[in-house]
Amino acid sequence: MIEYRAAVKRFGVQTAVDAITVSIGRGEAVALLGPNGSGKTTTLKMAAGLIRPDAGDVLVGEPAFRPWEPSARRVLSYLPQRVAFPEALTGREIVEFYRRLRGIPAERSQAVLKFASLNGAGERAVGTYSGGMVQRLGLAVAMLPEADLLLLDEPTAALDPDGLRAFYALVEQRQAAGRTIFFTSHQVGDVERLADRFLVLANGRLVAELSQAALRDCLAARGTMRVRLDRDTPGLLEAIRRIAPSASRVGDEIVIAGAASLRPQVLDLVRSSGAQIRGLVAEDGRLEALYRELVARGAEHTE
Amino acid sequence: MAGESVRTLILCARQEMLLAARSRWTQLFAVVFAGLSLAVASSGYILSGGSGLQDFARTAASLVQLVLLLVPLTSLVMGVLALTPERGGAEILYAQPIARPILLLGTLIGLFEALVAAEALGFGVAGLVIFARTGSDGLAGFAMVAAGSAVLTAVFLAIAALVSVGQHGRKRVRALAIALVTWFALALLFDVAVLAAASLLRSGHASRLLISSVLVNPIDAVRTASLLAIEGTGAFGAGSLALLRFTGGPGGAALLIALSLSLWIVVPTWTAMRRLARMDIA
Amino acid sequence: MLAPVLFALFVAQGQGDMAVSASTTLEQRPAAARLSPLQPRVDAAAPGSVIDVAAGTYTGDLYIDRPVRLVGHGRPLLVGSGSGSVVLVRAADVVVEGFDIDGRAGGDLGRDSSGIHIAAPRAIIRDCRVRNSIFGIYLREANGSRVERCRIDGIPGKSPGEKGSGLHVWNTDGFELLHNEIVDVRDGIYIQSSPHGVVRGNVARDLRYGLHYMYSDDNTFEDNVFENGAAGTTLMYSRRITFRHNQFIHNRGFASVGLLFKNCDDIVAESNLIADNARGIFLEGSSRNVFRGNLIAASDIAIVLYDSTSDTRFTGNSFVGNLTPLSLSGRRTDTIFADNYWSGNESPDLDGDGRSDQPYRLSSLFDHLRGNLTAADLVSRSLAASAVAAAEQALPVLDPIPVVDASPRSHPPVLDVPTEWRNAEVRRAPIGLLASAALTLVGALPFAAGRRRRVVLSGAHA
Amino acid sequence: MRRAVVLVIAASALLSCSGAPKPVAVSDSDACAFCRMAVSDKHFAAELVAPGEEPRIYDDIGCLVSDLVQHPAPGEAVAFVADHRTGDWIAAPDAIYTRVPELSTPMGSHIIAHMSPASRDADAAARSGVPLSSTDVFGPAGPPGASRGR
Repeated sequence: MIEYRAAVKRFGVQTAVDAITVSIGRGEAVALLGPNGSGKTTTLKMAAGLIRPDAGDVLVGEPAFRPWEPSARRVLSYLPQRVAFPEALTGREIVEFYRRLRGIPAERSQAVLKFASLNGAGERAVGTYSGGMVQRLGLAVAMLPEADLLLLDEPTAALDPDGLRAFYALVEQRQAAGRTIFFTSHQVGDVERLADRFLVLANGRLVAELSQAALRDCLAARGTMRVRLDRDTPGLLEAIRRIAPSASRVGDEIVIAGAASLRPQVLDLVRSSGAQIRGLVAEDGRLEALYRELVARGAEHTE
Repeated sequence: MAGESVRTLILCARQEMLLAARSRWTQLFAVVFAGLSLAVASSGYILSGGSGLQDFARTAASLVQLVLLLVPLTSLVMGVLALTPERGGAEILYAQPIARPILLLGTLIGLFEALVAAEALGFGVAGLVIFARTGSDGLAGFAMVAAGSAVLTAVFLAIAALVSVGQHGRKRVRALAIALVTWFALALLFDVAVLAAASLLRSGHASRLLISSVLVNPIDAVRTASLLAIEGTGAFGAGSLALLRFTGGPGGAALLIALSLSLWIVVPTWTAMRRLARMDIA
Repeated sequence: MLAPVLFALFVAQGQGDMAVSASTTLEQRPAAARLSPLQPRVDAAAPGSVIDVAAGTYTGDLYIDRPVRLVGHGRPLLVGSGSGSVVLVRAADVVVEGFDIDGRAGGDLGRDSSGIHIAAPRAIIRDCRVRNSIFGIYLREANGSRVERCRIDGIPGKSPGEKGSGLHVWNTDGFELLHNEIVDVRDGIYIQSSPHGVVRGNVARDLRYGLHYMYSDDNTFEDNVFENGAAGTTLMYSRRITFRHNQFIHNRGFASVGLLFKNCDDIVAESNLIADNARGIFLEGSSRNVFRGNLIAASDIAIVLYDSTSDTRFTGNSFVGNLTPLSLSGRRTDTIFADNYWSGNESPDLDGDGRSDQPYRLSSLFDHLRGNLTAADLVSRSLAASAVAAAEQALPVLDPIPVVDASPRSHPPVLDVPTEWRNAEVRRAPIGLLASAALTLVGALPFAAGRRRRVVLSGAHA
Repeated sequence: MRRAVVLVIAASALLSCSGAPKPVAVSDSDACAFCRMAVSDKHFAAELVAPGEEPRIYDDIGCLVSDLVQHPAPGEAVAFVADHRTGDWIAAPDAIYTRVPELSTPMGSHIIAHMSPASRDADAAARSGVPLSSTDVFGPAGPPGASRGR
């Protein structure tokens, strides 16, 4: 559905996107992760036909076309990070304009306004909207066409609770219908549940590509267990370090980072030391941690 | 395919016209233009110190001055404001499966219609005053002034398009600044420079320079055509004769002025469309 | 042998000191076949008798060689033979009155073919109408003649080069042209080498020059209207002409001018109306002229002044609604402007003496430029021209040759100028009103339609 | 902007293209550069053309002569006079001149010009005239401009 072939984009001396090659298949939901300035938006805009690569190629749709050909954009719907609409027009007038522009049947306007919880505000000028409402209007415009490919740039960043609800409903509905979704985020937590696959960008380079299963493994491997004991037992930390070398004592807690599979052995050791467990917290690795790690690694590669 | 493009053009134009009709700036322009037109039309009769000279040509010539002063500036500013959308406004529009040049052209047409409507309002009001007191002799001249005003609107919207293309978001201020400099150059600096150059040249060369400059500069071209239409060949005294001799008569002059103005409309619009089609909406 | 003489002759003539002498040979009695049926009555008339002519059409030329009075009753029409002048006056003290004369566009310019051709003293032509004739009424060495209440219409569709004058006066000492109306000829009234004439109450319009003096000193003209020509009146190579209470109006062509002075000295212009001309007054090579109490209004340029003009005074005139007061060609002027009213002068009169406290500056850098470069007219009404003028107000050093009115009036003086022009009829243009109303409506429509309204969507349901 | 520059260059190119002086047509609205009268009859007209200068037009050959006395012509200037019969322009050094006392010319010089003796012979107005040489008319220096080799 989307194919980047060594796509490169430079702005002046800066390389925003550096030879990305990736393919996203039909029905996939793929998240593009990375810190600010890593090239996420540029990558997405290349797929939306807003930016042309300086080298390499970008193709969308089936059969595949270059998205800067207007007709190729029929397959896609793009929602920028922040939308803006003329303030003198009403929400309905804007939705109607885009509906007619794409030749979509008239009843869709009402449907998307309702979907975006704007049916009460449709007759009001956009100038009177709150920021969240404007963003919801953007969402309504983006969902007007039943596009095969949804390109969403930081979709959750500016949404209010009504918008988030609508957004999740939209994505799930489209996923169920077998549509492809490609979106960016640096607020990883919100979109974990949506993506099948994750691409991580750092300094314009693709530094990792993970399936949801691989991500789960990674996260599991980067879990943490903190055990608070009633007393200090000499030798216990050393014993634990033999199976989990990164273990450390932080105040009255022992913190053990590492794969979840180690945890039963660690607990056995604690018990055999005779200490009482006052508290125990075990969690999988946070996505941010993984992502920071990958970015750091990517940064090393670039140097 | 072509039919679809036309439909899109009409859609964009209608949207932009709706927008412009609701814009405070357009409304302000309409009110100011109508007010000043009315003032010019009414005061044309007390021009000569209470002696009540009824001179259609004078009144219409004052209207021309009003047009030359207000229309280019308004068209440029309105054009730049409309064509440099806020951040996020351009992206969602240009990601639609419509060629960007069509969207631009449609917007320009809509703006043109709205501004011309505002001007028509002014001319209508002025015309009611004028034609209640003078005969229909000046009708053609008056129509010519109104047409010149519309042409000038098109020219400066085209220039606005060229200045604005790609200057969305925070670059809007820059585009506005460029527009103002362009206006200042065409309305004033150009003629001053030409006059200065002409004063240093031999009479024949100076004449040809002045005449060419009057044909090349769109504001001068519209002024020349309008005043010739209103006042006839007496408009610029012997200057008219030099102009007509250079252009090979009234037909040639009309043709050259029309050519110059068409180029001013077509070339910037076309260039803006081409540049917009190729540029990155970063 | 002839050459030096000839050459000197031109040069002298160029200085305006010499009258032109030679003219064409005089037309004599036409051949019998061309003569009018009235000719036998003239031939039979005793000197001093009255010939009464009844209404009707008389075709043929009429040759009057004795002092008679020819009186038309019921406007008899004299149609010329088409090969020369229609009525030829060749005896002194002839009176012709009450006729319509048609020249049938006949004859030619070189032979002075006229409606009435007079080559004898003291003729009186009264209440005649001449049309389709190269010249209307021609006074040739006709001292003491008078033309009054006649109407001349030229030959329609001819170029000015092919037309003659309406009233043509040549080498005539003392003449009166009174209350005539002249339309569509080359020059309305042309006076050459003819002193001591009076031109009063005539109207000349839609022609080249309304009134044209050449080498004619000591003349007077007053209460005339010269309208819609290339020039209202041109005074050339003449001295001591006095004129008052005339109107020079609506002369609006390329190089049109209300009043043109070329090498004329000692002229007095008083209480005239010079309005709505491309250029009001044009002065070149003229000296010791005075303009008093005239109203110069609504011109593109009020005065065009060549530096060959000297010792000329403008006092007590009113300059109103002119786009530019003065255009000076050349490098200097000693023309004096004093006590005039200038509508463009906004300088206040704080001491209440009826004069602005500051002198009024007539010249500007731009006007100086256009004075020496005609094509600069093309940008005379541009923002640039205004800007140059404004810059100069701030920096007077920019004006190379300052010309000022030292004591400008702060209020327009009450002038004894003709006033007919002020009461131009109010006309209505229904088509214009209708078109304007439509324009207003069309212009207002988008704004009315742009007001927010409920959009009813078809098939809009949950 | 770039287009404006191109146009200005094109305009200056127009300015610089001036070869040998060519006569310009006279209109009714031209005023004589000497006597200020309208040039109403092109058959008596004359003009002075110099490279880079506005043409000076005269209603009478006498006016050209008089003006040349007051304002000598620049070196490259060429004078043209009208053929009285046809109204066509002739370079003044190539024309033949006739003084016709009976013919009134606009400023009374009574001088007319023709392209050739044949043209003069065909002109009824010239029959009673006296032939003049160009030095008779223009003085010993002759008219401005070189003969075009007839």
